[in-house]
Amino acid sequence: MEDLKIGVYVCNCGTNIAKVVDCDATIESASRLPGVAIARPYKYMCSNPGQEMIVADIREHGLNRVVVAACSPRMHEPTFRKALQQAGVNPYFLEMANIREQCSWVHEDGAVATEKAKALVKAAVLRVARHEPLERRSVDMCPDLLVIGGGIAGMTAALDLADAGSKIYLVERADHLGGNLARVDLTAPYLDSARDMLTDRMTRVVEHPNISLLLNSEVERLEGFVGNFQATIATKARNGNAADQVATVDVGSVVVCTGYKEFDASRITHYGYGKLPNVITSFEFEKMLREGGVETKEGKAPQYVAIIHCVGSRNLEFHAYCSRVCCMTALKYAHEVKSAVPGAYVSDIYIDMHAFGKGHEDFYRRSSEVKTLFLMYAKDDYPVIRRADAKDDCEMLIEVNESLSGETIEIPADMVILMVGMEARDDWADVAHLVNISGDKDGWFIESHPKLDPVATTTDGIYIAGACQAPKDIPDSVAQARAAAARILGRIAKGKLEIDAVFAEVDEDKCSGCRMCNELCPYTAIEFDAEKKRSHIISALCKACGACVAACPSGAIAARHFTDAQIFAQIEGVLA
Amino acid sequence: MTFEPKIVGFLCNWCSYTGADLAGTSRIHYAANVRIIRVMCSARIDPTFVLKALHDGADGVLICGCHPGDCHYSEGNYKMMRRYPLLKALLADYGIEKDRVRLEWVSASEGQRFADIVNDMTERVRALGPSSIKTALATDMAER
Amino acid sequence: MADKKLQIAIYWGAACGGCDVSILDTNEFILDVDALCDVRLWPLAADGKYKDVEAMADGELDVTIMHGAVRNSENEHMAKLLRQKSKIFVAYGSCAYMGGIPGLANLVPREEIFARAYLDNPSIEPGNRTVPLSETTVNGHDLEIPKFYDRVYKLDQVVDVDYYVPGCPPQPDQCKAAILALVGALTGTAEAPPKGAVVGAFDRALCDDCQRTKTEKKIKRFYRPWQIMQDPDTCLMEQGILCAGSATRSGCGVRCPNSGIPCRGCYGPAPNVLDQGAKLLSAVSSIIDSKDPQEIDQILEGLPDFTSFANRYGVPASLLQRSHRQ
Amino acid sequence: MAIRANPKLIEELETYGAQDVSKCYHCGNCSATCPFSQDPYILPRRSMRSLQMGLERKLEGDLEPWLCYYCGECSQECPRDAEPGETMMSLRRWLTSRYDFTGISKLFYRSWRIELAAILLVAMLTGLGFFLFGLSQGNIHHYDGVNAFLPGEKIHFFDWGLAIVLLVLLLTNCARMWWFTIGRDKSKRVPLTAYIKSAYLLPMHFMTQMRYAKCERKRPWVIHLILMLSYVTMLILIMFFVKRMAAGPAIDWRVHAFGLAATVGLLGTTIFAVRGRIKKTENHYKHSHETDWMFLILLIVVAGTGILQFILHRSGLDMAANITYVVHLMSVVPMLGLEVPFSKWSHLAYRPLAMYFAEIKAEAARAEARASQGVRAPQAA
Amino acid sequence: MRIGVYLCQAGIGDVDAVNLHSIASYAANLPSVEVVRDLGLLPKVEPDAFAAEIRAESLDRLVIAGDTPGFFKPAFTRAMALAGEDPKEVRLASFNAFGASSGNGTARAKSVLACAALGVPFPLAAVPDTTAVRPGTLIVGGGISGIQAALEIADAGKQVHLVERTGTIGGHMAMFDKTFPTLDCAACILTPKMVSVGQHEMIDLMTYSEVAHISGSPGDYTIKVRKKARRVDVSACVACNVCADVCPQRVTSEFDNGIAERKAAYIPFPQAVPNAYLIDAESCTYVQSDGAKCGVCAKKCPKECIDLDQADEIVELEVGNIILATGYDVYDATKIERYNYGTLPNVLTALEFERLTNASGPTGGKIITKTKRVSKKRGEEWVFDVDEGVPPKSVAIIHCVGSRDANHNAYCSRVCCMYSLKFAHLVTEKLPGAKCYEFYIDMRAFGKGYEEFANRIKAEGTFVIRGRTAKVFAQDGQMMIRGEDIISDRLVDFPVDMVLLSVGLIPAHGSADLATMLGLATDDDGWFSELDYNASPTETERGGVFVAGACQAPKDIPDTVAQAAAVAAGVLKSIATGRGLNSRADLALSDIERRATSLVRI
Repeated sequence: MEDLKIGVYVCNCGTNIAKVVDCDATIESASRLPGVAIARPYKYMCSNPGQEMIVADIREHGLNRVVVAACSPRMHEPTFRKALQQAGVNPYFLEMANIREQCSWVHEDGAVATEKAKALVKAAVLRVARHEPLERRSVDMCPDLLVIGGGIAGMTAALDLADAGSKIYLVERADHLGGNLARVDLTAPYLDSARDMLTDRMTRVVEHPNISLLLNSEVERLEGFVGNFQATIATKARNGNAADQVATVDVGSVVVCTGYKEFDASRITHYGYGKLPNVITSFEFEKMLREGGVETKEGKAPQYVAIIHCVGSRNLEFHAYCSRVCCMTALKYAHEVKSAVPGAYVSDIYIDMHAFGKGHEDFYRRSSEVKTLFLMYAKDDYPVIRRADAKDDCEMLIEVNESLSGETIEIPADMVILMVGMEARDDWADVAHLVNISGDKDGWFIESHPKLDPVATTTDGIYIAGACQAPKDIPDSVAQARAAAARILGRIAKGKLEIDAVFAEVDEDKCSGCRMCNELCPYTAIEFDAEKKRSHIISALCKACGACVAACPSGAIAARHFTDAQIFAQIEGVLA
Repeated sequence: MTFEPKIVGFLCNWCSYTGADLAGTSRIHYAANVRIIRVMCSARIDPTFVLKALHDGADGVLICGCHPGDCHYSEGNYKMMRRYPLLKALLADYGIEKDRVRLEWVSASEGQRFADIVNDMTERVRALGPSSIKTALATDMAER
Repeated sequence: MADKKLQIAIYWGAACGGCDVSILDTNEFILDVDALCDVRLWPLAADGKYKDVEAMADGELDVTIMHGAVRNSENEHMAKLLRQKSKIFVAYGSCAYMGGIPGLANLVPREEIFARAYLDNPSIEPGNRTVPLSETTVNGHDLEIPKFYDRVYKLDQVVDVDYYVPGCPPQPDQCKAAILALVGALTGTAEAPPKGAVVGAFDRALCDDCQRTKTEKKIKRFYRPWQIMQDPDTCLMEQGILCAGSATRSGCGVRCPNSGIPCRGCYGPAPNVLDQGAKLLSAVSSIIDSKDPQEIDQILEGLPDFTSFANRYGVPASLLQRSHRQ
Repeated sequence: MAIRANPKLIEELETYGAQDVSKCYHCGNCSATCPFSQDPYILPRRSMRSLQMGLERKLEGDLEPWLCYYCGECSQECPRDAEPGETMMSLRRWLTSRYDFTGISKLFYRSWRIELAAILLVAMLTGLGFFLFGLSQGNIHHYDGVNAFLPGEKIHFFDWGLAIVLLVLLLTNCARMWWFTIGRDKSKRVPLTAYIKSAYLLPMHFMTQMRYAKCERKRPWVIHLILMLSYVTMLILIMFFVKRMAAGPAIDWRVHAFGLAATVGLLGTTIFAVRGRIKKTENHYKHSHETDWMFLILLIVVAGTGILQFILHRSGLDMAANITYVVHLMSVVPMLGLEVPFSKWSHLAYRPLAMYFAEIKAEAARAEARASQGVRAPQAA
Repeated sequence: MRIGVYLCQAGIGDVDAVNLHSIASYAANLPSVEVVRDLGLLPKVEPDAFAAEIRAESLDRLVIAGDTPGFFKPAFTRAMALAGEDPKEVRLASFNAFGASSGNGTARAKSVLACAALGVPFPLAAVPDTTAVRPGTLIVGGGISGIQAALEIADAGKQVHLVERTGTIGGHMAMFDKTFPTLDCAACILTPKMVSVGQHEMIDLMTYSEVAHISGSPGDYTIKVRKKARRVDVSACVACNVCADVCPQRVTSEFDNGIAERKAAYIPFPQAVPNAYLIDAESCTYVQSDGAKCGVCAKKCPKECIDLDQADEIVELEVGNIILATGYDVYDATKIERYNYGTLPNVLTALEFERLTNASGPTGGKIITKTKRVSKKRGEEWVFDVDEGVPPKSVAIIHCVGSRDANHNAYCSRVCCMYSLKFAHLVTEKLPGAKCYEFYIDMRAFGKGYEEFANRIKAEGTFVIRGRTAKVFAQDGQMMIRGEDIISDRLVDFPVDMVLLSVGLIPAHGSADLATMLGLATDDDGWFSELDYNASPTETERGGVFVAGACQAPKDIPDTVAQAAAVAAGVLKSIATGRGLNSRADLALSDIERRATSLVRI
């Protein structure tokens, strides 16, 4: 190894630093540190002349490490790294000492601040001496995409990327596209045709040259990592005799759009679903709407129709969460009942009316205007449905502890529509395992960050869209699907997948395969090689948090740019 | 002359270091006793660092991370949260006063809080007096 | 082979003698050693006097194998003396290497140890308040016994050590391997290990050799080995039994975990690890399966003596070395 | 025990003017805005709720509608334009029809045509009667006041007869109101002392309408008070001083001063109201039921013809005065005979009664609370 | 095939936008159309009667056309079923769903109707031609939505011009303390993103700038951006605060929503990006006196980077796509007199409270009430004084302030319930003894983890009262609140020390101008209209123009981030292929007819 030649630069930042910190004294002390070849002050290191000074010194004096004592590295670390690079020195041979935000601006006493600045500079000098040259790397990014689920979210994600030129494998378990939306007649709140919307998408998907549509198919296995997945897809044979087809395809990213399933209404016994013939679920009512058959099982037009919200949602017994779409759908039914059966009376039994989106409140108001009777019940205080007596002019009576009046009310009903909530699909855990992501307690897939990144997951290259992440209405599903598409497009556009130079590595000669670290990585970047009995970090997935590094009991994992040696040096430095 | 303790601060890059920067940009004055070492996440803070700092003569060690739930890496700070009680127990067994090592959650908007913590910690450590570890170990070696 | 036999000494400091036994446990191999070497000092096997050693020329001994920690002035004196007389000085066994079990005493001050041993012990005759002093006068004679130090030192905190052989005790195979390596180096038949090397152990942690099945780890509760029915094929840690294997050098042959006893770390930390206890702490606490501080505390109640477990063999070798209670 | 909801009631109420009640989403804004809202009478949201759900029996027993003076603050602040004020108004109309056992009131409220026909019929009959009497006994060219068509004592007989019929109708309605609001609820025992203790409230509220004064804006109260006082003044004058009123040609200022003042009061306030209803100047003028118009028009005609015949007579235009007088009576009779027992006018009885009943119920509740110690009487939060 | 066309109006869209008469005669001339009837506004359709008509006319397809005809569809579907025809053959021709509300409304309505009669989904037929697209993208608005979109595009290596009106990016989110429902710190999430934007080589950040003019066509827009005179050289400024120190002019801080002051020379907040100061011309003595007075900041600036005479500058950009991410303003609470905002000192709006409770806000995150201060210069004023202010013992939070109210904004602002719950949490957390009341109408906790959050807040002891507060008033010097507690069936009337108004969201000021510049439709409330509510929530009728975030309708942060990322998909797709769609608004009736006819086989 060549001799250390460290250049130390202390920025005055006008007077921002110099007013409090004695920059000359700091320089003087720095110049006596081991390996320091040059120590200089400058008025504004971040200015062009300041940067040029570093470049010139590197060229002239052969500096191989640089310490800049100035503002927060969050401000100008990239600036100075660029300067090093320009001078032909690895940009990671830079260390900054934050003597402005964490020194001159927060301390009044010049002597004390100067001592601290000296210590910080010493720490930086000792640390930089242990820096290693790092290079950003890149891995190939396969532009092709696997979409799991052919509902509205899946089709949307597929179409966006297919239009941009990627090859898409759209895998759908059923024999048709459309998912749950295919069961819907009209969409709230503008009562547009769901069928037209789907026909539009389906036609595009089927006809798109870049989309390979795999119906009756399931993904059996997914291997590899971001940019380089291999997916094994099994397609069921059309007729019983033929064998299932299994194909393996290479894809760079995966979008999981497996959607939801409806809550099983018979689980709530109060509603008599399955026993009372005219208690039906929202999807059964949709079918009536599609087929023009809004009538009771006896074939009569219902005079009284009741709609019960939050069936399986927002309660302690089943699901605590709100299913987000049922309120608007229920309001839609109020209108639709009135249209299909003029003169019918509609009661809408709800907890809170979630009419939050664009046009929703207006739609709610319109439902009121057509004299829908809204009755409020409290969470977990289920209405009870019973058969009416012979003298009553209705089939059923619903008893509600009505919150807005404080009365216990009996509502006549000939037909009751249960607004069944959304549930994670039964096999969510299998899907999660398949693509190496996780689900929350309700089985909804967990996004990488609810605000920073609601479409990505902690496994890089795997995205989630639509209701499999949490209950969602159509526009939100579409937006999320397109957001996933955008992220993938962005990566494809670059061709290669850039990997940050800073990540953690396992030294296989030290790893004992204890697997302490395996569960710690939120990004599932740590793989365990069962044959070698060693853990291994997929650098493309590593985000460099260092959790595994600290936890490795045998010191086999090193964090690039944050090695133990570097931090120990820093500790020694600041304590000097 | 009053005793000026030397405290090593390990701060996570995303919340606490940013919070400390905010204290700076907001010109909040606080004690100069904490010298900050930046790590990407509080999960990177190996208990060895704390022992090493004490061994090397630190009078106190301050660890700061994002508030629980706020971690840039989802759950890194929980790892620190789990290590801390065990580390405290270990330090107690080694006879280290409990105020010498402290874990705090500081968000990127809590410049004032950071300053308050530093001041408070400085005062507490000052009250404890200098850490004897480094000198004691040196004495151990010199005269038995 | 040179005509001259190798001159060796085996001596002990604060030790239990198990290390001596481990050398004997090499069975017939000891005869080969005898054939090759002159054992100049080995209190366990042969008589020997201080003055014999003192009489030796500096470097007269080819190898001194010293086990046991440095607890008192005699230990130190002899360590220094033997070092002076030896070409190669080997710290043998966990006590010499890291302080070992005697090193645990570093967590309490000397006064407390004395109080416990000579004053508060239930087996002490009532009224007997005799505490040993290093210098005393009996019947007009000045008597001197070795001075009991404030703390325990590992060997290299007192003298320069060339090689280390870890283990409590070192396994006979490893002992053999270490002796062979030394002999090889001294006779020029093999390359000498670099100074400061740990011989007779491997570079990876114990889990590497442990046959128990390991999967991803999450701990909801810690158990003492006797508290649960163990699954003999699953990693002890995963069953909630604190095991130091992942933070301990391999070389022992995984004897403890193989018999259902968790590793206590006698082979010392993995290479490049500064503090074995801290590392074990970091690993074990990281895999606790909770995000709730109270629950974490509750889970940690299952580890009431973590410090002495994690540093069982190495308090003097840990970063803090001893209690700093004022 | 669950109460059966009747989703159809809301449709019935539409004909009484409650067009917008279904829009209410129960934010509670109105109740907290209402100056009269006070536990246990929370106006007007609870009534809105009962109406939406069609809790007929409960609504019948409610005093709330009568405790509302329609200042309109609620409607103005209503975020859904559900017109709570107008709903209360409609409920008053509905209650009026409920209290009325004859069913006439219901007919009137639900069909303005029937009401108009009834008014016209009574007017025509009155006119015809006078005409026939006049033809046989009187002289159209000579104004003789009360004696022009009927002998004075006979017209008084007619007056009093009408008054008794009215009183009987009104009293039976009031009794029904009592039954619905107090009597029917067997669970609550009301001690007789409560009735006596609170009796003073009846005349007090009747005369002062002091409750109305609690509205934030005082003008509606002033207008209403003037109208009411004018009306009562006129009633007293007619009932007791009709001879001196009608005599002439000199002006008996001791009587006429009151008469003129009352006329000015009546005309002024009714014209203000008509103008207001056309221009929708006040909250409570924004919605006008047909019965409101008929009532106002009748009142204006009554007052207008009254003063006109006075002026004509004093000007010596006796024939014109006589004709005007007939027209006057043609409007007075339907007004008193139809409006008072069957329509809007009846509220002059119901409102003070409601306040009286409210106090009785409160008193009863307090008594009950005292009886069962430890249970506290309902109090405002 | 025999088709019946029925015109029905639901009265939602702009009724005058289309000529129904002309549409009816157009429909009559469409192939196979046998019956055309105008049923008028809100028709009462009796399925039985209609079934008879269907039978009589032997119709086998019905087209219901008009504004939001879906309202009537179930009746027609039922009629078809009763008549024994295929109920699926009821086709909707929704004029306003497909942009027939403005300009060429009648022609658009006809094309929608034609598609329905042919049985072809309109979006499938109405696909504009593609056109070449420039690689650059303009993003208007530097809030979280603009930042997210910018990063998505720039990270793909494509040029972005981010234009922000104020001196820093960050938008409203930068003002927040915590974000619901995870209660993570807004700055922790946002500032790294802001820094990334500031340092990104593919992002040309133009703060303190406004879009002055837009011309061109899809894929090739020319933008004139007015870079307002910042008077501080951004690249040179090191944010040393000297200018602000010496500046004599104090004005209220916009960033702190008026609860604190700033100087005329200022930085919006310490973590601003770019991290540079600016001079507010409105309040600068030098600028206002035409250079006659003051100017001290320029003299004192150690970097000499202040040019008080700097003038606005117009910069021209050429871009292919435009993303509107202009966000929102909050409703002016003074318009609601009964809450006495502006007269009672401790009635605060949501944003004021955000700053009050923010750890980096004027009180350092301490929740205190205002203190009266009397000075000669400014008379009596109420200010937050950290030393003298006392924490409130009770805090009432009023939901739906200016929202869900026909007298103000009829729409729901979507975020208030959740942020109100967050406030309640912050109050109970920071002031353990204080009582906290939430007055709500419907608790709209609809998102992932929201309901659980609402449950938690209740468990923490906040009194959650269903009923909107009617008024806030002062009685004998004590602030009082009056409302109805509907669930407990009683009126509540009690003293509180602080009232927080959960003000609703309104379109950002100036967004109407942008809409005009771009010929973009807005809804009745002023939010930008998306191309298709369900299918294309981020595109617009104008090719190459996208909407992201709250400027399309109120949205919370997760939804905004998702939508902002979604916008990037449209942009990146067009840049990747070099071709983008033209405006659907420009499609002619004949084009759509032709394409629809060719698609009939579907």
